[in-house]
Amino acid sequence: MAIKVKFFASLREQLPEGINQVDADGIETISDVWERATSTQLMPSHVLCSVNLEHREPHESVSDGDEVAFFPPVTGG
Amino acid sequence: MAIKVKFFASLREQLPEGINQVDADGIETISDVWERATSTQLMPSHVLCSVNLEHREPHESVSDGDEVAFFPPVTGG
Amino acid sequence: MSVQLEADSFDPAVEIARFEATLPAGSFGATASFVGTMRHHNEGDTVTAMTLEHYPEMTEKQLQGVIDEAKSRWDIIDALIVHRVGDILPGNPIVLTAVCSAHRAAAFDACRFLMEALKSRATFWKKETLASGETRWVEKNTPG
Amino acid sequence: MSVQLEADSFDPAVEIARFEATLPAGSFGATASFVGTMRHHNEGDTVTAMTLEHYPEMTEKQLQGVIDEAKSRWDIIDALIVHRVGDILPGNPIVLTAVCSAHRAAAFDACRFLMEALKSRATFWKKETLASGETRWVEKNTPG
Repeated sequence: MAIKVKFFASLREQLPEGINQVDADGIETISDVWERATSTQLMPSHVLCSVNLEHREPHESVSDGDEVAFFPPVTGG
Repeated sequence: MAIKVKFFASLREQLPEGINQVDADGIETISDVWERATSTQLMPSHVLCSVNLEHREPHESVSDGDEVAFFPPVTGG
Repeated sequence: MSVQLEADSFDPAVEIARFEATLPAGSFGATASFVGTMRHHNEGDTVTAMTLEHYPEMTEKQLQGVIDEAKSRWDIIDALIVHRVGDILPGNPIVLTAVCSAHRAAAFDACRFLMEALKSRATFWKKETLASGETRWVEKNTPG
Repeated sequence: MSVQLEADSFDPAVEIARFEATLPAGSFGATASFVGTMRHHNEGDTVTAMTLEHYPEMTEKQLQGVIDEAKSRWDIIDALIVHRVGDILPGNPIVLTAVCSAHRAAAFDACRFLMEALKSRATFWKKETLASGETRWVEKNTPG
């Protein structure tokens, strides 16, 4: 019963290492994942997120087994 | 006292060979050059023209020593 | 249609030639392409190196989606996206987008769409090393 | 800035590389390019060969003017136009336009402008040879 969590770029550097999953128990939205994974820091508004490789909004729901990722605005190309 | 005349592409093929200049005497416009060079055929409306390498309209004037060219719509690129 | 993520430097000319070679000669009349190259200056500072981080599975999926969308919106024959990841130096190509079509309007439109969509959706992040040795994450892409 | 009229087949990749090599490495971030290639079909007919006639002095002057206009309208570093003349075969490149700039919008805009301006102003004419052996002058370019 776990949700996989990934942080990228500046977020990965700013946040404590090693949090790559959270317990799915009591988790409903992407914001909940953020709060559990970062020990209750509020999710900053510029942070983007995805569920299972698709862009999603923080209020959208997640399920056990999902992969949730958090990252700053993309800067490729 | 002459105006140099050039024809390109389909015009060059359709018109008698060898007319590469006309007498400037009595010539005022590009249309006059066309009529003299082609022995009074009226200049078809799709024909484009230039004077000294610049696009021009048939009613525009020409002078002794000018190079006048006639050609169909361009199809490069 | 193809998406390539390259860990090593690539030559856009070679990639375009390889891409075109997959199509029958004489079948396309137009090839539009764009190459983004690392500059030695950004935001007024000298930049000596750059690292491109990405989210591999998502990047590939997003870019494939971008190509699919281009193919559904324009009458194109094929499209290519090549993007560097890892450590790169000024003058190195970062990204290549290329589109082949029968006529030029579709190639131009789709090639530009690929770049704009890639810039806004694909999960890449640039970290610059400045002349001082300091590093910084690029925070925002320039608008297209 | 450069205009090249080529009597023999040219390789767009070689021309772009040569063009970029004239600019300091790392000085440009964007290269947009377009290649027009002879197709083996046009207007529903099989085309086996093509001859490109032009008005040499005027072509060169017009293309130079087109490049000057692009440089005055967009913030670009440099631009290149290469165009074939003479006899060509399906699959051969006919035209290359390329633009280098700091950022992508100017490169895309200027590259497309070069092609559209060239198509409407530059004094080239195409004569096609069909599979039947018959020849015909192309009467009109496709709109861009």
